[in-house]
Amino acid sequence: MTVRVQTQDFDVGFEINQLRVARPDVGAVVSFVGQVRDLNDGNTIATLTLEHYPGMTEKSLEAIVNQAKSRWNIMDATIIHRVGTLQPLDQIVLVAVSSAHRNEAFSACEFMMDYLKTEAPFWKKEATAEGEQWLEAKETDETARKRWEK
Amino acid sequence: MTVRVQTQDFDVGFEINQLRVARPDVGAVVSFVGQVRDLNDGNTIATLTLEHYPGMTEKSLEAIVNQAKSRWNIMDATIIHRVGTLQPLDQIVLVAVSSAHRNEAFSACEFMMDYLKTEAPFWKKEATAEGEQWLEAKETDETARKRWEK
Amino acid sequence: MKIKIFYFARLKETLKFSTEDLELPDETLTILKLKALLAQRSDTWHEMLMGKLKVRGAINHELVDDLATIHDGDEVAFFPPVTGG
Amino acid sequence: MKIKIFYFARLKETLKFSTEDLELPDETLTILKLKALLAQRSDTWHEMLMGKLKVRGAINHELVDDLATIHDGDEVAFFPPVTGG
Repeated sequence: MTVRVQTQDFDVGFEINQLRVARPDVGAVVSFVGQVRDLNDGNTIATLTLEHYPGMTEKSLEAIVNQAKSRWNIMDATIIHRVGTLQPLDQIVLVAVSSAHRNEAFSACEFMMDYLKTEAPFWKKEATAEGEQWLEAKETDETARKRWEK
Repeated sequence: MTVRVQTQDFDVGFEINQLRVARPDVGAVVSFVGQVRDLNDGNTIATLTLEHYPGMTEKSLEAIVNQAKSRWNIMDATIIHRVGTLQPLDQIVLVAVSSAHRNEAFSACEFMMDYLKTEAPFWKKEATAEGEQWLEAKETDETARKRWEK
Repeated sequence: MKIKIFYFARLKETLKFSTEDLELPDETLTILKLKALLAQRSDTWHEMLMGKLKVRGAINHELVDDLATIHDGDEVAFFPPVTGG
Repeated sequence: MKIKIFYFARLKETLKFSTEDLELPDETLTILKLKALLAQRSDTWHEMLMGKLKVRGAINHELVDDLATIHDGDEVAFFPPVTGG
Protein backbone atom coordinates (compact mmCIF):
# COMPACT_ATOMS: atom_id res chain seq x y z
CA MET A 1 0.00 0.00 0.00
CA THR A 2 1.23 3.50 -0.84
CA VAL A 3 -0.36 6.46 0.93
CA ARG A 4 1.20 9.89 0.61
CA VAL A 5 0.17 13.44 1.48
CA GLN A 6 2.52 15.92 -0.15
CA THR A 7 2.86 19.43 -1.53
CA GLN A 8 4.79 18.38 -4.64
CA ASP A 9 3.28 17.02 -7.83
CA PHE A 10 3.24 13.30 -8.70
CA ASP A 11 3.88 11.25 -11.82
CA VAL A 12 0.72 9.31 -12.71
CA GLY A 13 2.45 7.02 -15.20
CA PHE A 14 5.14 6.07 -12.70
CA GLU A 15 2.62 5.37 -9.93
CA ILE A 16 0.39 3.22 -12.15
CA ASN A 17 3.40 1.26 -13.38
CA GLN A 18 4.51 0.62 -9.80
CA LEU A 19 1.26 -1.28 -9.24
CA ARG A 20 1.84 -3.73 -12.09
CA VAL A 21 5.55 -3.94 -12.88
CA ALA A 22 6.99 -7.20 -11.54
CA ARG A 23 3.44 -8.27 -10.63
CA PRO A 24 2.41 -10.75 -13.38
CA ASP A 25 -0.69 -11.69 -11.36
CA VAL A 26 -2.08 -8.19 -11.96
CA GLY A 27 -4.45 -8.02 -14.91
CA ALA A 28 -5.98 -4.59 -14.33
CA VAL A 29 -5.06 -1.21 -12.89
CA VAL A 30 -7.86 1.33 -12.54
CA SER A 31 -6.94 4.87 -11.60
CA PHE A 32 -8.52 8.22 -10.86
CA VAL A 33 -6.68 11.52 -11.30
CA GLY A 34 -8.28 14.69 -9.97
CA GLN A 35 -7.32 18.06 -11.39
CA VAL A 36 -8.06 21.62 -10.21
CA ARG A 37 -10.68 23.11 -12.53
CA ASP A 38 -10.71 26.78 -13.50
CA LEU A 39 -14.42 27.08 -12.77
CA ASN A 40 -16.30 25.78 -9.74
CA ASP A 41 -20.03 26.44 -9.29
CA GLY A 42 -19.65 29.41 -11.63
CA ASN A 43 -16.64 30.96 -9.87
CA THR A 44 -13.40 31.47 -11.74
CA ILE A 45 -10.70 29.92 -9.59
CA ALA A 46 -7.34 31.62 -9.15
CA THR A 47 -5.98 29.22 -6.57
CA LEU A 48 -7.17 26.34 -4.43
CA THR A 49 -5.56 25.81 -1.04
CA LEU A 50 -5.77 22.44 0.64
CA GLU A 51 -5.42 22.08 4.38
CA HIS A 52 -5.33 18.72 6.14
CA TYR A 53 -4.93 17.12 9.56
CA PRO A 54 -1.44 15.59 9.63
CA GLY A 55 -1.50 12.22 11.33
CA MET A 56 -5.19 11.67 10.95
CA THR A 57 -5.07 12.09 7.18
CA GLU A 58 -2.60 9.28 6.57
CA LYS A 59 -4.44 7.07 9.03
CA SER A 60 -7.80 7.65 7.37
CA LEU A 61 -6.39 7.03 3.88
CA GLU A 62 -4.83 3.77 5.06
CA ALA A 63 -8.15 2.79 6.61
CA ILE A 64 -9.87 3.44 3.28
CA VAL A 65 -7.38 1.18 1.44
CA ASN A 66 -7.87 -1.51 4.07
CA GLN A 67 -11.64 -1.30 3.77
CA ALA A 68 -11.35 -1.69 0.00
CA LYS A 69 -9.05 -4.69 0.47
CA SER A 70 -11.53 -6.34 2.81
CA ARG A 71 -14.41 -5.85 0.35
CA TRP A 72 -12.76 -6.76 -2.95
CA ASN A 73 -10.09 -9.11 -4.12
CA ILE A 74 -7.61 -6.38 -4.99
CA MET A 75 -3.85 -6.67 -4.92
CA ASP A 76 -2.56 -3.25 -4.05
CA ALA A 77 -3.58 0.39 -4.00
CA THR A 78 -2.02 3.83 -4.06
CA ILE A 79 -3.44 7.10 -2.77
CA ILE A 80 -1.54 10.35 -3.22
CA HIS A 81 -3.17 13.61 -2.16
CA ARG A 82 -1.61 17.02 -2.53
CA VAL A 83 -1.92 19.82 0.02
CA GLY A 84 -0.92 23.46 -0.04
CA THR A 85 -1.78 26.00 -2.70
CA LEU A 86 -2.65 24.71 -6.17
CA GLN A 87 -3.75 26.30 -9.42
CA PRO A 88 -6.10 25.26 -12.20
CA LEU A 89 -4.62 22.36 -14.20
CA ASP A 90 -2.66 21.13 -11.17
CA GLN A 91 -3.17 17.53 -10.17
CA ILE A 92 -4.79 17.14 -6.72
CA VAL A 93 -5.27 13.45 -6.13
CA LEU A 94 -4.45 10.02 -7.48
CA VAL A 95 -6.23 6.84 -6.46
CA ALA A 96 -5.07 3.67 -8.24
CA VAL A 97 -5.92 0.01 -7.64
CA SER A 98 -4.57 -3.23 -9.05
CA SER A 99 -6.39 -6.55 -9.27
CA ALA A 100 -6.54 -9.70 -11.36
CA HIS A 101 -9.84 -8.71 -12.99
CA ARG A 102 -11.29 -5.37 -13.99
CA ASN A 103 -14.60 -5.33 -12.12
CA GLU A 104 -12.92 -5.45 -8.72
CA ALA A 105 -10.46 -2.70 -9.58
CA PHE A 106 -13.25 -0.44 -10.87
CA SER A 107 -15.41 -0.92 -7.79
CA ALA A 108 -12.54 -0.51 -5.34
CA CYS A 109 -11.25 2.65 -7.03
CA GLU A 110 -14.67 4.31 -7.04
CA PHE A 111 -15.28 3.21 -3.44
CA MET A 112 -11.97 4.73 -2.33
CA MET A 113 -12.72 8.04 -4.03
CA ASP A 114 -16.18 8.22 -2.45
CA TYR A 115 -14.75 7.54 1.02
CA LEU A 116 -11.83 9.90 0.52
CA LYS A 117 -14.28 12.68 -0.38
CA THR A 118 -16.33 12.19 2.78
CA GLU A 119 -13.96 10.82 5.43
CA ALA A 120 -10.39 12.00 4.85
CA PRO A 121 -9.64 15.27 6.69
CA PHE A 122 -8.90 17.64 3.81
CA TRP A 123 -10.45 21.07 3.39
CA LYS A 124 -10.42 23.26 0.31
CA LYS A 125 -10.40 27.03 0.19
CA GLU A 126 -10.76 28.69 -3.15
CA ALA A 127 -9.50 32.13 -4.09
CA THR A 128 -11.44 33.96 -6.78
CA ALA A 129 -11.55 37.60 -7.92
CA GLU A 130 -14.19 38.14 -5.20
CA GLY A 131 -11.96 36.86 -2.42
CA GLU A 132 -11.41 33.62 -0.56
CA GLN A 133 -13.92 31.10 0.62
CA TRP A 134 -13.97 27.65 2.17
CA LEU A 135 -15.76 25.09 0.05
CA GLU A 136 -18.85 23.46 1.50
CA ALA A 137 -19.12 19.67 1.58
CA LYS A 138 -21.46 18.40 -1.13
CA GLU A 139 -24.58 16.40 -0.42
CA THR A 140 -23.90 14.41 -3.59
CA ASP A 141 -20.60 13.16 -2.14
CA GLU A 142 -22.40 11.92 0.95
CA THR A 143 -24.97 10.19 -1.25
CA ALA A 144 -22.19 8.61 -3.32
CA ARG A 145 -20.58 7.20 -0.19
CA LYS A 146 -23.84 5.89 1.23
CA ARG A 147 -24.51 3.62 -1.75
CA TRP A 148 -21.62 1.40 -0.58
CA GLU A 149 -23.40 0.74 2.72
CA LYS A 150 -26.03 -1.38 0.98
CA MET B 1 -11.13 11.19 -29.37
CA THR B 2 -8.04 9.01 -29.68
CA VAL B 3 -8.44 5.44 -30.92
CA ARG B 4 -5.39 3.41 -31.83
CA VAL B 5 -4.66 -0.24 -32.59
CA GLN B 6 -0.94 -0.87 -32.57
CA THR B 7 1.77 -3.46 -31.99
CA GLN B 8 4.03 -1.12 -29.98
CA ASP B 9 3.67 -0.33 -26.30
CA PHE B 10 2.10 2.91 -25.01
CA ASP B 11 2.89 5.41 -22.26
CA VAL B 12 0.02 5.51 -19.78
CA GLY B 13 1.19 8.69 -18.07
CA PHE B 14 1.48 10.54 -21.35
CA GLU B 15 -1.95 9.44 -22.55
CA ILE B 16 -3.68 10.38 -19.29
CA ASN B 17 -1.97 13.77 -19.30
CA GLN B 18 -3.13 14.40 -22.87
CA LEU B 19 -6.71 14.23 -21.63
CA ARG B 20 -6.28 16.99 -19.04
CA VAL B 21 -3.35 19.21 -19.99
CA ALA B 22 -4.63 22.53 -21.37
CA ARG B 23 -8.16 21.44 -20.40
CA PRO B 24 -8.97 23.35 -17.18
CA ASP B 25 -12.61 22.25 -17.44
CA VAL B 26 -11.51 18.66 -16.77
CA GLY B 27 -11.80 17.69 -13.11
CA ALA B 28 -11.35 13.92 -13.41
CA VAL B 29 -9.58 11.35 -15.55
CA VAL B 30 -10.43 7.70 -14.94
CA SER B 31 -8.35 5.08 -16.69
CA PHE B 32 -8.08 1.35 -17.07
CA VAL B 33 -4.82 -0.41 -17.97
CA GLY B 34 -4.91 -4.09 -18.87
CA GLN B 35 -1.81 -6.23 -18.51
CA VAL B 36 -1.01 -9.78 -19.69
CA ARG B 37 -1.05 -12.09 -16.67
CA ASP B 38 1.27 -15.05 -16.30
CA LEU B 39 -1.58 -17.33 -15.28
CA ASN B 40 -4.99 -17.66 -16.92
CA ASP B 41 -7.54 -20.21 -15.70
CA GLY B 42 -4.67 -22.20 -14.23
CA ASN B 43 -2.47 -22.17 -17.36
CA THR B 44 0.99 -20.64 -17.24
CA ILE B 45 1.14 -18.23 -20.16
CA ALA B 46 4.25 -17.97 -22.30
CA THR B 47 2.81 -15.59 -24.87
CA LEU B 48 -0.53 -14.10 -25.81
CA THR B 49 -1.18 -13.29 -29.46
CA LEU B 50 -3.86 -10.79 -30.37
CA GLU B 51 -5.50 -10.83 -33.77
CA HIS B 52 -7.99 -8.20 -34.91
CA TYR B 53 -10.09 -7.14 -37.89
CA PRO B 54 -8.40 -4.05 -39.34
CA GLY B 55 -10.96 -1.49 -40.38
CA MET B 56 -13.76 -2.88 -38.25
CA THR B 57 -11.74 -2.65 -35.04
CA GLU B 58 -11.14 1.09 -35.26
CA LYS B 59 -14.75 1.65 -36.29
CA SER B 60 -16.12 -0.36 -33.37
CA LEU B 61 -13.84 1.39 -30.85
CA GLU B 62 -14.96 4.78 -32.16
CA ALA B 63 -18.57 3.66 -31.88
CA ILE B 64 -17.94 2.67 -28.25
CA VAL B 65 -16.51 6.12 -27.46
CA ASN B 66 -19.47 7.78 -29.19
CA GLN B 67 -21.94 5.69 -27.23
CA ALA B 68 -20.21 6.69 -23.99
CA LYS B 69 -20.35 10.35 -25.06
CA SER B 70 -24.05 10.12 -25.75
CA ARG B 71 -24.76 8.53 -22.35
CA TRP B 72 -22.54 10.62 -20.07
CA ASN B 73 -21.31 14.16 -19.94
CA ILE B 74 -17.71 13.27 -20.65
CA MET B 75 -15.17 15.48 -22.37
CA ASP B 76 -12.84 13.17 -24.21
CA ALA B 77 -11.70 9.56 -24.28
CA THR B 78 -8.75 7.48 -25.41
CA ILE B 79 -8.65 3.81 -26.34
CA ILE B 80 -5.38 2.14 -27.26
CA HIS B 81 -5.32 -1.61 -27.89
CA ARG B 82 -2.26 -3.61 -28.75
CA VAL B 83 -2.18 -6.49 -31.24
CA GLY B 84 0.49 -9.03 -32.14
CA THR B 85 2.40 -11.24 -29.75
CA LEU B 86 2.68 -10.12 -26.13
CA GLN B 87 4.19 -11.58 -22.97
CA PRO B 88 3.23 -11.56 -19.31
CA LEU B 89 3.67 -8.05 -17.84
CA ASP B 90 3.07 -6.41 -21.23
CA GLN B 91 0.34 -3.79 -21.38
CA ILE B 92 -2.58 -4.78 -23.62
CA VAL B 93 -5.13 -2.02 -23.45
CA LEU B 94 -5.72 1.48 -22.15
CA VAL B 95 -9.13 3.10 -21.80
CA ALA B 96 -9.14 6.61 -20.33
CA VAL B 97 -11.94 9.15 -19.96
CA SER B 98 -12.02 12.79 -18.89
CA SER B 99 -14.98 14.66 -17.41
CA ALA B 100 -15.79 17.51 -15.07
CA HIS B 101 -16.91 15.17 -12.27
CA ARG B 102 -15.75 11.75 -11.20
CA ASN B 103 -18.96 9.72 -11.34
CA GLU B 104 -19.37 10.23 -15.09
CA ALA B 105 -15.75 9.33 -15.83
CA PHE B 106 -16.00 6.15 -13.74
CA SER B 107 -19.22 4.99 -15.41
CA ALA B 108 -18.03 5.81 -18.93
CA CYS B 109 -14.68 4.07 -18.45
CA GLU B 110 -16.27 0.89 -17.12
CA PHE B 111 -18.92 0.98 -19.87
CA MET B 112 -16.25 1.29 -22.55
CA MET B 113 -14.28 -1.66 -21.17
CA ASP B 114 -17.40 -3.83 -21.01
CA TYR B 115 -18.30 -3.00 -24.62
CA LEU B 116 -14.73 -3.39 -25.82
CA LYS B 117 -14.63 -6.87 -24.29
CA THR B 118 -17.80 -7.99 -26.08
CA GLU B 119 -18.02 -5.96 -29.31
CA ALA B 120 -14.56 -5.02 -30.56
CA PRO B 121 -13.15 -7.63 -32.96
CA PHE B 122 -10.07 -8.83 -31.11
CA TRP B 123 -9.18 -12.47 -30.49
CA LYS B 124 -6.63 -13.86 -28.09
CA LYS B 125 -4.59 -17.01 -28.51
CA GLU B 126 -2.45 -18.13 -25.63
CA ALA B 127 0.68 -20.22 -25.85
CA THR B 128 1.46 -22.40 -22.85
CA ALA B 129 3.79 -25.34 -22.28
CA GLU B 130 0.94 -27.56 -23.54
CA GLY B 131 0.59 -25.73 -26.82
CA GLU B 132 -1.53 -22.96 -28.29
CA GLN B 133 -5.20 -22.33 -27.82
CA TRP B 134 -7.73 -19.66 -28.69
CA LEU B 135 -9.41 -18.16 -25.67
CA GLU B 136 -13.15 -18.59 -25.32
CA ALA B 137 -15.37 -15.58 -24.77
CA LYS B 138 -16.50 -15.33 -21.16
CA GLU B 139 -20.11 -15.39 -20.09
CA THR B 140 -19.24 -12.90 -17.34
CA ASP B 141 -18.17 -10.34 -19.93
CA GLU B 142 -21.52 -10.66 -21.68
CA THR B 143 -23.28 -10.25 -18.33
CA ALA B 144 -21.16 -7.18 -17.57
CA ARG B 145 -22.15 -5.59 -20.87
CA LYS B 146 -25.84 -6.37 -20.47
CA ARG B 147 -26.17 -4.41 -17.22
CA TRP B 148 -25.76 -1.19 -19.27
CA GLU B 149 -28.88 -2.02 -21.29
CA LYS B 150 -31.10 -1.38 -18.27
CA MET C 1 -23.25 -10.34 -57.15
CA LYS C 2 -19.71 -10.15 -55.86
CA ILE C 3 -18.77 -10.16 -52.21
CA LYS C 4 -15.59 -10.36 -50.20
CA ILE C 5 -15.38 -12.61 -47.13
CA PHE C 6 -12.92 -12.46 -44.24
CA TYR C 7 -12.33 -15.16 -41.64
CA PHE C 8 -10.67 -14.57 -38.28
CA ALA C 9 -9.10 -16.40 -35.36
CA ARG C 10 -10.09 -20.05 -35.01
CA LEU C 11 -12.09 -19.94 -38.25
CA LYS C 12 -9.21 -18.58 -40.28
CA GLU C 13 -6.84 -21.11 -38.78
CA THR C 14 -9.05 -24.16 -39.24
CA LEU C 15 -10.46 -23.26 -42.66
CA LYS C 16 -7.03 -22.09 -43.82
CA PHE C 17 -8.70 -19.11 -45.45
CA SER C 18 -8.24 -15.53 -44.35
CA THR C 19 -10.13 -13.89 -47.20
CA GLU C 20 -11.81 -14.76 -50.48
CA ASP C 21 -13.78 -13.07 -53.25
CA LEU C 22 -16.99 -14.85 -54.14
CA GLU C 23 -19.36 -14.43 -57.08
CA LEU C 24 -22.88 -15.57 -56.37
CA PRO C 25 -26.25 -15.64 -58.20
CA ASP C 26 -28.27 -12.46 -57.76
CA GLU C 27 -30.76 -13.66 -55.19
CA THR C 28 -31.57 -12.54 -51.70
CA LEU C 29 -28.67 -13.60 -49.56
CA THR C 30 -28.67 -13.56 -45.77
CA ILE C 31 -25.80 -14.32 -43.41
CA LEU C 32 -27.49 -17.63 -42.58
CA LYS C 33 -27.88 -18.56 -46.28
CA LEU C 34 -24.25 -17.71 -46.94
CA LYS C 35 -23.14 -19.84 -43.99
CA ALA C 36 -25.21 -22.77 -45.28
CA LEU C 37 -23.71 -22.32 -48.74
CA LEU C 38 -20.14 -22.29 -47.42
CA ALA C 39 -20.89 -25.22 -45.09
CA GLN C 40 -21.39 -27.43 -48.16
CA ARG C 41 -17.68 -27.20 -48.97
CA SER C 42 -16.64 -29.89 -46.50
CA ASP C 43 -17.29 -31.34 -43.08
CA THR C 44 -14.77 -28.92 -41.61
CA TRP C 45 -16.55 -25.94 -43.14
CA HIS C 46 -19.86 -27.28 -41.90
CA GLU C 47 -18.51 -27.77 -38.41
CA MET C 48 -16.95 -24.31 -38.26
CA LEU C 49 -19.93 -22.37 -39.65
CA MET C 50 -23.01 -24.43 -38.78
CA GLY C 51 -21.71 -26.54 -35.88
CA LYS C 52 -21.66 -26.04 -32.14
CA LEU C 53 -19.23 -23.14 -32.26
CA LYS C 54 -20.76 -19.73 -31.93
CA VAL C 55 -19.97 -17.76 -35.07
CA ARG C 56 -20.57 -14.06 -35.35
CA GLY C 57 -21.05 -12.29 -38.65
CA ALA C 58 -20.30 -8.75 -39.76
CA ILE C 59 -21.31 -6.87 -42.89
CA ASN C 60 -19.24 -3.87 -43.86
CA HIS C 61 -17.62 -3.73 -40.40
CA GLU C 62 -20.90 -3.87 -38.47
CA LEU C 63 -21.88 -6.83 -36.29
CA VAL C 64 -25.10 -8.33 -37.68
CA ASP C 65 -27.34 -11.29 -36.93
CA ASP C 66 -28.10 -14.33 -39.09
CA LEU C 67 -31.04 -12.67 -40.84
CA ALA C 68 -29.11 -9.65 -42.10
CA THR C 69 -29.13 -9.28 -45.89
CA ILE C 70 -25.92 -9.17 -47.91
CA HIS C 71 -25.72 -6.91 -50.97
CA ASP C 72 -23.47 -6.73 -54.00
CA GLY C 73 -20.05 -5.37 -53.10
CA ASP C 74 -20.41 -6.05 -49.38
CA GLU C 75 -17.55 -7.07 -47.15
CA VAL C 76 -18.66 -9.99 -44.99
CA ALA C 77 -16.73 -11.45 -42.07
CA PHE C 78 -17.09 -14.54 -39.88
CA PHE C 79 -15.39 -14.95 -36.54
CA PRO C 80 -15.81 -16.42 -33.04
CA PRO C 81 -17.09 -14.31 -30.15
CA VAL C 82 -14.50 -11.63 -29.43
CA THR C 83 -11.98 -11.87 -26.58
CA GLY C 84 -10.06 -8.60 -26.53
CA GLY C 85 -9.37 -6.20 -23.70
CA MET D 1 -7.30 15.49 32.93
CA LYS D 2 -5.25 17.01 30.17
CA ILE D 3 -6.24 17.02 26.53
CA LYS D 4 -4.95 18.59 23.35
CA ILE D 5 -7.37 20.18 20.88
CA PHE D 6 -6.83 20.96 17.20
CA TYR D 7 -9.01 23.19 15.03
CA PHE D 8 -9.04 23.11 11.24
CA ALA D 9 -10.19 25.07 8.21
CA ARG D 10 -12.97 27.59 8.86
CA LEU D 11 -12.89 26.89 12.61
CA LYS D 12 -9.18 27.53 12.89
CA GLU D 13 -9.47 30.70 10.85
CA THR D 14 -12.45 32.16 12.70
CA LEU D 15 -11.42 31.13 16.21
CA LYS D 16 -7.82 32.09 15.51
CA PHE D 17 -6.72 28.93 17.28
CA SER D 18 -5.02 26.00 15.63
CA THR D 19 -4.22 24.04 18.75
CA GLU D 20 -4.39 24.31 22.51
CA ASP D 21 -3.66 22.23 25.59
CA LEU D 22 -6.48 22.15 28.08
CA GLU D 23 -6.64 20.96 31.68
CA LEU D 24 -10.10 19.95 32.84
CA PRO D 25 -11.72 18.50 35.96
CA ASP D 26 -11.72 14.70 36.03
CA GLU D 27 -15.31 14.06 35.07
CA THR D 28 -16.93 12.24 32.20
CA LEU D 29 -16.37 14.37 29.15
CA THR D 30 -18.09 13.82 25.82
CA ILE D 31 -17.47 15.66 22.58
CA LEU D 32 -20.80 17.44 23.08
CA LYS D 33 -19.89 18.51 26.61
CA LEU D 34 -16.51 19.80 25.44
CA LYS D 35 -18.18 21.76 22.64
CA ALA D 36 -20.60 23.33 25.14
CA LEU D 37 -17.71 24.20 27.44
CA LEU D 38 -15.72 25.86 24.66
CA ALA D 39 -18.85 27.62 23.37
CA GLN D 40 -18.95 29.63 26.60
CA ARG D 41 -15.79 31.50 25.61
CA SER D 42 -17.57 34.00 23.35
CA ASP D 43 -20.38 34.42 20.83
CA THR D 44 -17.95 33.50 18.06
CA TRP D 45 -16.99 30.26 19.79
CA HIS D 46 -20.64 29.50 20.39
CA GLU D 47 -21.51 30.15 16.78
CA MET D 48 -18.66 28.02 15.44
CA LEU D 49 -19.16 25.04 17.73
CA MET D 50 -22.86 25.04 18.65
CA GLY D 51 -24.35 27.09 15.81
CA LYS D 52 -25.75 26.21 12.44
CA LEU D 53 -22.42 25.05 11.03
CA LYS D 54 -21.90 21.33 10.93
CA VAL D 55 -18.88 20.50 13.08
CA ARG D 56 -17.24 17.11 13.05
CA GLY D 57 -15.16 15.81 15.92
CA ALA D 58 -12.27 13.38 16.08
CA ILE D 59 -10.59 11.68 19.03
CA ASN D 60 -7.08 10.37 18.51
CA HIS D 61 -7.43 10.64 14.72
CA GLU D 62 -10.76 8.79 14.50
CA LEU D 63 -13.99 10.47 13.46
CA VAL D 64 -16.46 10.24 16.34
CA ASP D 65 -19.96 11.44 17.12
CA ASP D 66 -21.11 13.89 19.82
CA LEU D 67 -21.58 11.19 22.44
CA ALA D 68 -18.03 9.82 22.25
CA THR D 69 -16.12 10.01 25.53
CA ILE D 70 -12.83 11.86 25.85
CA HIS D 71 -10.10 10.48 28.12
CA ASP D 72 -7.00 11.90 29.75
CA GLY D 73 -4.25 12.43 27.19
CA ASP D 74 -6.57 12.32 24.18
CA GLU D 75 -6.05 14.39 21.08
CA VAL D 76 -9.36 15.96 20.11
CA ALA D 77 -10.06 17.84 16.86
CA PHE D 78 -12.93 19.95 15.55
CA PHE D 79 -13.44 20.74 11.89
CA PRO D 80 -16.10 21.28 9.21
CA PRO D 81 -17.24 18.43 6.95
CA VAL D 82 -14.31 17.45 4.76
CA THR D 83 -13.92 18.58 1.14
CA GLY D 84 -10.86 16.83 -0.27
CA GLY D 85 -10.39 14.79 -3.40
